[in-house]
Amino acid sequence: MAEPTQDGRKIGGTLLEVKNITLSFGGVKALTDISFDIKEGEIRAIIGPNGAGKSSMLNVISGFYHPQQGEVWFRGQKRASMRPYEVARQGIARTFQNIALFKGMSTLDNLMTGRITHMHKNLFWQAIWKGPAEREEIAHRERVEHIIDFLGIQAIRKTPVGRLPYGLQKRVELGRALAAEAKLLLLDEPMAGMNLEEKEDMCRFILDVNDEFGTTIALIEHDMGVVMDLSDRVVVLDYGKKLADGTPNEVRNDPAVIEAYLGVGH
Amino acid sequence: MDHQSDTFPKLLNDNAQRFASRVAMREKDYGIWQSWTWAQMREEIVALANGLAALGFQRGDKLAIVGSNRPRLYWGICAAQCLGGIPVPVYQDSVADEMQYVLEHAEAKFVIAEDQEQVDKMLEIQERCPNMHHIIYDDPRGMRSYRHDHLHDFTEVQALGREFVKEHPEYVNQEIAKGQGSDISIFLYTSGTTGKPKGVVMTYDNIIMTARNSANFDKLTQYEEVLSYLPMAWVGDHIFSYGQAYVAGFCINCPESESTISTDLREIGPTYYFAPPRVFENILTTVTIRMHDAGKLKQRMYNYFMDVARKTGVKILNGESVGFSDKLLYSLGNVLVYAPLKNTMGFSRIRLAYTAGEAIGPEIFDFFRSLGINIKQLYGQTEAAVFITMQPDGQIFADTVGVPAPGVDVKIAENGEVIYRGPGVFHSYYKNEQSTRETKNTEGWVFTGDAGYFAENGHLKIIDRIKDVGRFNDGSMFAPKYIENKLKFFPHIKEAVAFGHERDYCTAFINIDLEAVGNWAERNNVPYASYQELAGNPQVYQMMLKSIEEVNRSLASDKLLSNSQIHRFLILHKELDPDDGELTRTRKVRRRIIAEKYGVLIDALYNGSKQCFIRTEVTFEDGRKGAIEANLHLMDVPTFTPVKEAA
Amino acid sequence: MSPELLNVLEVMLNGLLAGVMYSLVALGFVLIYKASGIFNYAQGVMALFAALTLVGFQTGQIPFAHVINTMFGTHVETWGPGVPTFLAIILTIGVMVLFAYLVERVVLKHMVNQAPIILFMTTIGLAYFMEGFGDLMWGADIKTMDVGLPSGASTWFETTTASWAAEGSNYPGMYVDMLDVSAAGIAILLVVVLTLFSQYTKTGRALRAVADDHQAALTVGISLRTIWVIVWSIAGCVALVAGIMWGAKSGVQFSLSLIALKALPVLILGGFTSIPGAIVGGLIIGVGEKLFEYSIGGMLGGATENWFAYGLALFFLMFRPQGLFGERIIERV
Amino acid sequence: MLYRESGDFKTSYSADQQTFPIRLDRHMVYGILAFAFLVVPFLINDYWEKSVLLPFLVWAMAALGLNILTGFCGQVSLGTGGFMAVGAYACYKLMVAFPWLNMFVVVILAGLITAMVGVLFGLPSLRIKGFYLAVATLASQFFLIWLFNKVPWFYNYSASGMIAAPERTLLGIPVTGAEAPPWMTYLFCLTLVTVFAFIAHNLVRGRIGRSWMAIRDMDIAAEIIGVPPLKAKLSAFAVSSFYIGMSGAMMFALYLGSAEPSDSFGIAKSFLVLFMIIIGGLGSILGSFLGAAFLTLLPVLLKNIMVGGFGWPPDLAAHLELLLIGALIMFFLIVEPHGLAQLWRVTKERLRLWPFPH
Repeated sequence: MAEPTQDGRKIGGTLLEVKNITLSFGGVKALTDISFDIKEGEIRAIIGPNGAGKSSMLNVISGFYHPQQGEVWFRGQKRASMRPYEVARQGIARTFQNIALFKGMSTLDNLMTGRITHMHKNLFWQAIWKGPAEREEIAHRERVEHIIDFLGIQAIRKTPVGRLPYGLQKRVELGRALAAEAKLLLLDEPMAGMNLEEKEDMCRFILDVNDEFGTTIALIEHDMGVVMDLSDRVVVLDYGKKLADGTPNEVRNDPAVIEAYLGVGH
Repeated sequence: MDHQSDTFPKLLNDNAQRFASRVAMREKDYGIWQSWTWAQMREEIVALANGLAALGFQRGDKLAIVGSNRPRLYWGICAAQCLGGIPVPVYQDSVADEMQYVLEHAEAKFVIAEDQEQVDKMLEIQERCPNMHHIIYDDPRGMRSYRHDHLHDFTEVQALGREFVKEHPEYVNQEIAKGQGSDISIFLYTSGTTGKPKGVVMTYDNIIMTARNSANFDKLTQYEEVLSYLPMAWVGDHIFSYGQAYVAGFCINCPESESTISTDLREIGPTYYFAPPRVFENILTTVTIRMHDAGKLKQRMYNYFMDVARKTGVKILNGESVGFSDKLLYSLGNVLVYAPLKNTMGFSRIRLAYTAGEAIGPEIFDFFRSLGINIKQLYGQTEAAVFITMQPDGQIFADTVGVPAPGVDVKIAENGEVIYRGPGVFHSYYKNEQSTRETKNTEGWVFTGDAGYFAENGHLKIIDRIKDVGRFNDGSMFAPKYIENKLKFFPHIKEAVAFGHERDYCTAFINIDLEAVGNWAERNNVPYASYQELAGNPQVYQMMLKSIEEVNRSLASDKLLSNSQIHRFLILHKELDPDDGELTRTRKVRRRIIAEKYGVLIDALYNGSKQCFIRTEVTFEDGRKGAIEANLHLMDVPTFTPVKEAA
Repeated sequence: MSPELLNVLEVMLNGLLAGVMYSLVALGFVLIYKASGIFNYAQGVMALFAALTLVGFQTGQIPFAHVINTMFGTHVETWGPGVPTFLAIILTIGVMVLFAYLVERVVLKHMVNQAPIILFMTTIGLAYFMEGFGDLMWGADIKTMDVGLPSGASTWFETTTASWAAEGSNYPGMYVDMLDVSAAGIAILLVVVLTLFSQYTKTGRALRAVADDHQAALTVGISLRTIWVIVWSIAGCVALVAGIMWGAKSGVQFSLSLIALKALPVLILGGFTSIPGAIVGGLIIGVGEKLFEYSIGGMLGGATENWFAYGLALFFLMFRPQGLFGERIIERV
Repeated sequence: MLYRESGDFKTSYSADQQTFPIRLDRHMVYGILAFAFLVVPFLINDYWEKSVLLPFLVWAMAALGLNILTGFCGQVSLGTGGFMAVGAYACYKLMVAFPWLNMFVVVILAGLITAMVGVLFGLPSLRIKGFYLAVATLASQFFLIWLFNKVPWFYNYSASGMIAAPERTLLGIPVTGAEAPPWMTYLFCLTLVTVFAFIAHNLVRGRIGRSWMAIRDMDIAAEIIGVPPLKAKLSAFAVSSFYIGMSGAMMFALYLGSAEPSDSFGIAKSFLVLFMIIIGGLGSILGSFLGAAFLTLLPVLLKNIMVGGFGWPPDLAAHLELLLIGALIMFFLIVEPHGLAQLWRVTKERLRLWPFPH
């Protein structure tokens, strides 16, 4: 029952739903009773001022924080208490607010690490290398090369990520998340600290990913222009509570949002 | 060989037999070099040909090729030729309007475009090209939501072809059999210094016979490796990466993208290399700049061994006998400097390198030859399918362009113009009988439009374009190109324009080379914020003055052009740019446009004024128009009394 | 009270006194770790070196005698009767401050902001260096340490505890060595002085600032280098006191440098960054070791002391990874 | 300067990912291996075998093992000596219990047993990190040494508490015990080290190696993108202990011939191996070999110079040696904290860029 949007993208049923999530760190309430859903194939934005609980919500979705109350439903099943890597295996990949790349490895290795959930050859085969292990490695290397081609980072394929400039590191991290070929992609402020040109590139990448790979995207972002253009639906958080939820236009004209977040007389 | 194949599709069939498993083409993609053998390439081309036939491609139809060097675009050329059609490659970085003129003039019915950027240009000019029916694209990225009925993906067309061949198994083979040497094989549009580009019509004989003669002349084999990075619309690329490749059967390597050409050159290590002089010049400039930043010890070693190379390197390469100690010193230099230098440039495996299109500076030419790189000059033009004169091994000189190519006769007309005749002479200019008659007379002699003369050793020496060769007021010959080339041989001068026709003395505009001069400025901590500011810097003027004096000294000793020494010069405040129409696509000076645009400056040079204000219109990278103003200094240059002939 | 209870008490008392010795060494580690983030493995060897130097001064030994003899074939041994104990201590402290200055000048200056593992390895290198240097300087034979501390069984303890025993049980009274008691006294004194110093004096606060973040401290104008010299000097003095105590107990010999390994579990228990943690940790380990040996050790073949401390520390770590008093490590993504 | 890379292009991913992609490196390594396997066995004598080659090979194997754990997976361990002891005693018990067993199988089985012990002592690594883990591994070190001292079953109730390697033959030639010819023991160890070095390289460059390095660089991010920390850390402990166990077995059976827990496998050995991988280069297979070579050949060199050259009494030489090693370690950690491997990487980079500046 996917109704196509105007530019031909199919938005499906609910992929992920959080119900009455409450999260506190020793008395400090980060999130109070928040519920919203993310539909298959859409670009869902989560906005709010600093400290509104955006990143905490992302950490709850990616299984890093376990909420005191509330449930997380993923693809129709209630999520049991899981370790973060099990959540990743279910098909959720993410990028981090301040880049969490593996400094000791090259760009290519970082991207290949993104494919860990898909590689299974055991220790014995890896030791021999020639044969099944190498075949698996090459198959995954080809998929990663397509992502490298897609992001246009061929030239830095073999440079250690520690040496890359900020903009490129952000792109490599997006590449690592794409390599996981996840159902749901969580982007934590992908455009923070970028200049105009880099922002335009990143927007095009996000749109292409959603369009060509059909990946559902949950996007945390401050730049209102970007959010309004990119996202199909927006949820607004403020001081750990849900302020508004709807299409960009509905949210922009919602008085509560205007008063709390966009400043009066927007 | 018995009756030799006289068209490229026939050559393709031969090669698919004799070199079936040898690699014919490679392309750096997804991190490694994807490769196709001659047999695989033939299968891909035949599938495309069938696809084109399925889309209604008739004999005689034109297929335009728009994009950088991609295997699929080279296959497009051969597929069109299989069906008796005519491929029309176009410069990929020309703007939409320039492409519109060429496509409409050639009545191109089909277009193979590389990627979204080129397809967008095609869609933009579609209404003004009624003949254009089908556009086929190679890289589908970004075009998923394009909804146009006559837009096809390359692989879809091939799939269509593989269906088509089921009903008409022999169709393509029959079409290939119909083809013969005299048929038209390709249209090559010249960049044309003045007016609209002209479509040079070349037959199979033109290209194949010239390719065969030149391949035998240089003993090319199927083991050559060539990197194809020059525009496909340029006759040089067509001969080296297509003509000679099909004749000799060697392998063509397409780089990953324009930005990775130097790393791909180093990875492939070609054995047969072609480049215009400006590419060699850039390499030399980067080498000298990087060596300036090296440690003292390394610099001293580098300079010492480069002197050794300058003394003996060229002789060793030419095979002349050199003292034992020199040979020993040179081999030590080879281990320490020359071989590693060639390795970083990607020239370690080069057996033969050609340069043409403009004169190359003597020290640039000798620099590469002293390293043991067999670089040779040739003189040619599109109308001659490239080869007019070539330098045979053993007779290589910096300032001449060699002896007439095999099968080509070269004469000097009474007005000093070089004329030639041979198998490579073009069929005609497409839909332009009048220029064809002007360029090619009834006995088949072609007028090159260049002035030149045969030196004592029988090698041709080119002076300048015949129509640019002017006369000073005192009647002596004024050859602007010859003077400009001498100026451009200095690394810090990028472009120069000389004036003197119907004047008392010679003057010149100078364009500094931002990279070389910028590097000099950094090392001597000379601050500059923009190109314009650096160009106006007095120290830079002194540097230019010193170089022009050197040119004057060498002109003084030249028997024909001794009194065209430069008396006054100025440094332009902006770089001459093809986008402003001041240069052609291959960076040749457009004198008429420059004369109109900078008239006020030229007059200032001749009325002795020290300063001159100028306001020029400029197009920025993204096509916006703007204007920049500047106050330029003009400076006098000491000249030398001509050296009288001793004998 | 029954003799068994008394025996247990005796074992615990000795355990406590041994614990004090462990915490004394652990203190040196904590000081340097707090101020420079360096886990100084060389603390043990510094104690050995300090003890050797002290004995050297007391007996008037000529440093590098062995080297001079082999080089020039001479047979020189001592330069005179030696120096009274009190002066010898002052001189040794001087040597240790010089040593601290040299370590900072030659080694630590280059090591700002290096990874902790690299710093740890440097101190092991330093330990090897000091060991070789100490042997060359003062010779490798075992020396007796005598600084006039009361030693031998304490009669007072013996009589009072004997009276606790129930009538008719011929319980001989606890054997407690006066040396341990005096060592405990000095240790407690030292701890009080140090805690006061680090909590309330200006340099003490600077010391704690440097411990948190080298660069931050630099930005507020604390001269990292002087702080490090001060800290290493204090650690040197603590090492001297530990050297004296351990030396008096079991002689000045190589095994003394192994007490560093004894201090590690103490640090685990008490946490690397807290002085009270080091003291309490030391006591727990001391008592625990002796009790375990006394009760179960025998059945397992004895000599369980050398691994029991680690077992206990490991057990503790599983529940509180940052030790008793260390701050809770919160990881952010 | 020596590198000629133009023309050396890759047409397949397996070629691109091979062990030595650059032609010159390939030739150098195969040359060295050919020299080691074909030439050295004929030149070897007892002195070279016992004091230079065998120790280097044994310590190289141990360094390989510890580098996998500390260099690639970031888990610092001070229990190397203890695990080597487990390898040695396992080898001894296997040799005594199954005299007919081929020596290669014995050493590998000893490695496997040590791997299991390693996993056991690796469990704490799930909750604790950094120094605390290092000290926790110290617990295993002291406990194991105490175990081998106190429980007579391990040394077959022999009076002295020492274990001695009985003679075993391989293809008819004695390989352990006194009569084993030097070239035989050398070749035996060399084969083991070469084969397992390549295996280590294969592990490190594949999926498992990447998950180790992910845990080392940022373990929280690694877990969130799908690396199971339990499997990664324990596999690192297992593989590392397997290598260290084998090196212990080789040291006991082939190098020393007999062993006594506290002095041959004491805490000093743990520090020695940790020095090797730090000076050699954390996280590099080549680094393990360079570190092992440095710390086995250096003392031999010093001894020869001081005792042989200057004729100093051995005890003075021993002290000076200790002092010099300590000084050298500090010097190295200041000049190149990333070790000899990094020094070699920088020199190689300079040679590839020659004559241009690095």
